[in-house]
Amino acid sequence: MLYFAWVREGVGSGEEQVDPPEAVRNVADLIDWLAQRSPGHAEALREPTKLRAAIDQRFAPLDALLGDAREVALFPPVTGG
Amino acid sequence: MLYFAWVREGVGSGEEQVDPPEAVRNVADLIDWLAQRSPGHAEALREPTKLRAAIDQRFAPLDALLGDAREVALFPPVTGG
Amino acid sequence: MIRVSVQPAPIDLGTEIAGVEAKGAGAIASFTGTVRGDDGVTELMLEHYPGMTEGALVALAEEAMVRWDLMAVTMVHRVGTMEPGDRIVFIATAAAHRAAALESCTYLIDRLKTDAPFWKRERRGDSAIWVEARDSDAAAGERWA
Amino acid sequence: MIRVSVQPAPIDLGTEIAGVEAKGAGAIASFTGTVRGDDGVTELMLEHYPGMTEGALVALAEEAMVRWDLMAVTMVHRVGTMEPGDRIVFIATAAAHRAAALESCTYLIDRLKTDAPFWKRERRGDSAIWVEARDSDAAAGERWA
Repeated sequence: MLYFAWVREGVGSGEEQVDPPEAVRNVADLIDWLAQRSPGHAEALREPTKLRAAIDQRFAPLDALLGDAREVALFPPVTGG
Repeated sequence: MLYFAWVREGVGSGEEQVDPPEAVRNVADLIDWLAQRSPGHAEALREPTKLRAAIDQRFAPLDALLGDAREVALFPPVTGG
Repeated sequence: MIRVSVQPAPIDLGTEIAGVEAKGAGAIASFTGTVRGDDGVTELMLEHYPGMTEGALVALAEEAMVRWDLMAVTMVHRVGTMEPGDRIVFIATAAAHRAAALESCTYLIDRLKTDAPFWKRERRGDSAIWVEARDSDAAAGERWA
Repeated sequence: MIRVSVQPAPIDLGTEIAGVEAKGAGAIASFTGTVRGDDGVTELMLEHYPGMTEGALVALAEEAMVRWDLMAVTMVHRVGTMEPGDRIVFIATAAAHRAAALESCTYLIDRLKTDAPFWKRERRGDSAIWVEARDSDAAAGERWA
């Protein structure tokens, strides 16, 4: 997992290795599952609709299946430029 | 009178003083009258629709009245930029 | 020719523009975004997603090259800490004719705002906040779909 | 702030852009037109109508400042003899937001093409011809009316 911006700050880390159970099939499932890891995770991941995700460095919606993804990132909507 | 680009080359000069008669009321009249001044004028001013004009440094159509204009310029359509 | 750079170093316009002009195009358009100094911001911090960012910018540049038949695209985005007046982003496009250069430059900054993983944090004195995404940026990005 | 220059000297982008950026705007757009090197032109000569040219450019800049609420407009046009690769024209606009900067920059180059008294003569080896105005330029200028 990779976290950016205020998600990273809330979780308390920009990167962690996780091994979710098979029931975690899509991004929304993953967010719910990660939220149980710590109070910081719970707070940062409390409102999934405010989060955006990337699977293997491509933007993905909350209902995107994880499949055999190697790198998943969670972050706020982007604000570059 | 001021002439630019191929009008200037045809007339053989970029500038001349003229004193047209009262019958010369608008730009088109002026072009016809100037065309009689020399073979160069006649050739350069042969097709008035290919010419553009400015009266006192503002673009003016062929039917624009000369009034008490002090500076009239004839030239081809502009091609800057 | 595509040049993409995500860099902590200041953006050198002279070098970047010369690179784009060197392709011999007749028309070059550019867009530069700077840290505005009129709303109390004392420092801007840009975070990004290394690896994905560069890939996203190259993908946008490739789309523009095809859509407008461009001769060159340069996209440079600064990351890290900046001050008011500093350049955040520079985009330049080169084409044979001006409409292609200007339209594609608009396209690239619109799409960069929604499709590249950057996040801005603004500091005003002692307080720092993460900038929120704007609906108007989403709308600007979508009109090119 | 409006800066207009009609000059035989080469256009120095560094100086011109720094002048526009200095106004503290968040968004700067620019357009640069160069002598194309791909159609056999060996030399380009730009003639203009001294006095009227500067007035026409200032009038266009003033219109754009009002229409888009700009912080700065710079319009520089070279005259005299140029070679392939040389910059003919440089236009830059500065605004708080990108759409204003980009749209007004497009407006200014479109209108300059039809409303400023410049004439181009292209030399290819021993022959020189006056460039003819293009219908597409007239159409581009009129869409802003």
